[in-house]
Amino acid sequence: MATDTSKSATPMEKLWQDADDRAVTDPALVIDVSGFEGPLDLLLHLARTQKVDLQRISVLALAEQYLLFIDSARKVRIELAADYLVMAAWLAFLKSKLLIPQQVRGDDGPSGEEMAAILAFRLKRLEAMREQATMLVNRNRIGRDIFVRGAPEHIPQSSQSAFDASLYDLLSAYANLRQRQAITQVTIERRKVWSLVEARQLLTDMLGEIGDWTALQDYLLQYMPAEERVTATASAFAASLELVREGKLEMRQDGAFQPIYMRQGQKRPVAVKLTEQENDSAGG
Amino acid sequence: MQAVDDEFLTPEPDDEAGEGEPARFTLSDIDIQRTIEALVFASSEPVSEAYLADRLPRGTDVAAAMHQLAAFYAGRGVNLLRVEDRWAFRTAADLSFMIRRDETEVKKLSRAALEVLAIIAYHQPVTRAEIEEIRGVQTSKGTLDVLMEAGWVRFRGRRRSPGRPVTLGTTISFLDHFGLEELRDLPGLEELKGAGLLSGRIPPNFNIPIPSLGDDLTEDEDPITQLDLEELGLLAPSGGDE
Amino acid sequence: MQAVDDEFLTPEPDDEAGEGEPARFTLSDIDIQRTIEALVFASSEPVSEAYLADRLPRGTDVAAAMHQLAAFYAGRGVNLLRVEDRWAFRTAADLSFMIRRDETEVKKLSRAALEVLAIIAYHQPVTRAEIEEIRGVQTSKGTLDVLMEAGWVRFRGRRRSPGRPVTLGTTISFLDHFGLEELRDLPGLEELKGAGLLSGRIPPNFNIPIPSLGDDLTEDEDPITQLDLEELGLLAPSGGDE
Repeated sequence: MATDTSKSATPMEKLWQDADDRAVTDPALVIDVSGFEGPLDLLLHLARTQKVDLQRISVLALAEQYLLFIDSARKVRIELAADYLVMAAWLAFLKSKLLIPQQVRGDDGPSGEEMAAILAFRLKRLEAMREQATMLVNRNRIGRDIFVRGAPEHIPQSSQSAFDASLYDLLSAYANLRQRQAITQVTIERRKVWSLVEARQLLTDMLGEIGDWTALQDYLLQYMPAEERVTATASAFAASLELVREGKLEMRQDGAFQPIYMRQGQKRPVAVKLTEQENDSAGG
Repeated sequence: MQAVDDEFLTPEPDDEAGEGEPARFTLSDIDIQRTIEALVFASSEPVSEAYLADRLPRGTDVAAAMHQLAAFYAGRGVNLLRVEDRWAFRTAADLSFMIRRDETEVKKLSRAALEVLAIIAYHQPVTRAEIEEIRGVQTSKGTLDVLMEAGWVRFRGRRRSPGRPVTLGTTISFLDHFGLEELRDLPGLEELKGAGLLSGRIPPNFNIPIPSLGDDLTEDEDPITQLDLEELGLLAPSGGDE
Repeated sequence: MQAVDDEFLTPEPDDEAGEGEPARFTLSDIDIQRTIEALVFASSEPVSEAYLADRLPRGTDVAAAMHQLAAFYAGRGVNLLRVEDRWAFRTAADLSFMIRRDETEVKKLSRAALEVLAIIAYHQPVTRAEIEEIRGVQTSKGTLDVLMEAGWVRFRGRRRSPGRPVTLGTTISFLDHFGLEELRDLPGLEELKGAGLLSGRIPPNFNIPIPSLGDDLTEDEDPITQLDLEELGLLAPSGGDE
C-alpha cells in the first residue's frame, strides 16, 4: 500500500509544474540552497511563506513546495546533501498517504494525519529552539555587557585539587595524540559511495517516523542522483539486513523481484519509552 | 550549607584543639561579610559556598551572609551574583553602555552553534542523535567542539538506554556567561515544557493539523508565487546576488 | 578597558559637539559612584582619574567622587585605594592573609601529563611501556609523579608477563574531578568524532578502548605489595624528580 506515486498529476501538481517549467526554462534562475541548515530549516522557511501558525500549516502544501524545490534543484543539477533527499522521499511518502483515502489504513502505522502532525511538531520545536537561541544570545553577557574583576588576585579552587584540567582538555589531548600517531600516508580518493553507516542512519530516520509496511525503495531511489542509485540500493539493503538482525526492522517480500517492504521492528517502542523515562528522571 | 564533604574537612591544627567547641574563633557579622567580600572579590570565577564556609568560623551561616551581602551590593555598580551554589562579583548590567569595550571579547557563535547550544541548554541531558533529530540535520564538525572549548558544554554521562549514548549538558560557566542563576532560569523554560516542546514525543495536546485534502488553499493561505520564492532567496536570480 | 593611556581616550563624536557645554548628560551622584565602581572593578590595571573623567558626564568632580567612594569602602573587605595617581580595588590589608593563605596556586596540567592521564584512563590497566608505545615518546618520571600527586592515578597491580611490569589505573578522585560517574562514561570513538575532537581521516583499524569497569584486577594482573613498590623504587621518599 501507499506506494502510489504515479505521476498522474493532480491539479496541484499541475500548478507547480508550471512554476517548475519556468524555473528550468529561465536560465536566469538558480537555486540557492547554501543558506539553509538542513531540510527542516528549509521547510521552516517554506512554512513561513504560509504565514500562519505552525500548528495550522497545511502540511500537504508544504510537502508540495518542498518537493518542487528539490525537483527544481535537481533539474539544474544542484548537488543536494543526502539529508535533503531523504526528507524529500519522506515527504513524497507522506503526500501519497495524505492523498489516499482513509479506508486502507491498517493498525500498524501512523496515519498520514499523524505523520503530518509529527512534522508540524518538529517544525514548531525547531522554531522554538531558534527563538530561545536568540533570547539567549541577547541576554546580558559577560565580556559584552557585564564584566568580571579585571585584576583577579587568585583563583579559588572549587574542587580540592591543586591541578587544573577539564574533561575537555583531557579528551582533546587524547584525541590529538591518537590522531597524531595514526597518521597514514595512504590517501584514498573519495568515491561517492553510500557507506553502511549512512544508509543505516537514513533507514532509521525514515522508518522511525513511518512505521508502516513501506516499499521504501520507491521513495528513496526517486530522489537519489542516478549515479548513486546503485550504491544507495546496495548499502541500504546491507544496512537493512543488519537492522533486521538487531530487531529494529522487519522486511517482507511477496515474491522474487517483488518490491521489498520494510517497517520498523516491533521492539522499538519499548526502547523509546525507556529513553523518555530516563529523560524525565534526569531532567528533574 | 556550611557543611563541606567530610573528607575535605582537613582541619588545621588549631581546629583540632577547638573540636567540639561551638567555634574556634568568632567574627562579628561585619567581619564575616568583609571576609566573604575579600574572597569573592579576589576571584574572577564564581566562588562556591563550600569554599567560603571552609574559611569562615565553623557554624557560620554562609547562605544567609551571602544574601545579606547580595542585597547590600544590589544597588551598587558591582553586584554580587549567584550561579548555582557559587557567587561572583559582576558589574551591573545597566552600566553596560558605560563600560562596554570597543572590541567585544564575546565569542561570536555561528547560527548553528547557537542553535545547538540552545538545544543542549533546554533539553539536557541530551544526546547528539537527539540534537540532530531536533535540527533535522547532522551537526557539522566543529560545532560541538567550539561549544566545549568555550567551556559552555560538557559531556555529562551516558544515557541508560540501549547503546548507552553519551549525553551533553551545559556548565556553570554557561550559566555565569549568560547571567543565569540556575538552569530553571532559562527564559521560557516552563512555557516550553508546558507546550510539550521539550519532549521527544509529540505532546497529546498538540493540535493535529488537518491537512487540506483538496488543492484549494484555505482561507488563510495565499498562493505562493515565484516572487515569494525569490524574496526568500530560494530562487535567486543568477549572478545578481553575491 | 585595560588601556588607560591617554592615547585611548578617543572622545566620541558627540563629545566634540558638546565641547564647552557643562554636561552632555547627567548622572545622579549614586550613578556616578556606580559607574566608577564598575570601571575600576573591570579594569585590569589601576585607573587614572582622567580615564574616569572621560567616561563620566563632563564637569563631574571625579576627585571628590573618588574620595567619597574610598570612604564608603574603607570599612569593607575590599578597599578603594590610590596607587600612585591611579585607583584600584584591593583586599583590605587585615584580610590579605585570607587570600594568601590559599596560595596553593593551581597549576595547569602539562600537555604531556594530560596525554599520559588520558591514556591511563582509556587503556587501563596499562603499563608504563605501553603508555610510551602509544605516545611514541618516553614519559618522564616527573609526569607520572604529578598525576600521582594530583591523586588521579594509582598503581593497580603487576602484569603477569615477563618483567612483571606495574599496571596503572585511575582513581575515584579522577572520576570526581572530571565529573564522570564511571569510566565507561568516557566518550568513545564515535562520540569523539561527533564532538569534533577527532577529525579528518581515521584509519579503519583505529579504535578507542572502552575502559574496564571496576577496580578489580584483571586476570593477568597480580596485586601489588608494599614490597613491590619499594623494590621498584616507586616509593622514593625524595621528590627530587622532574
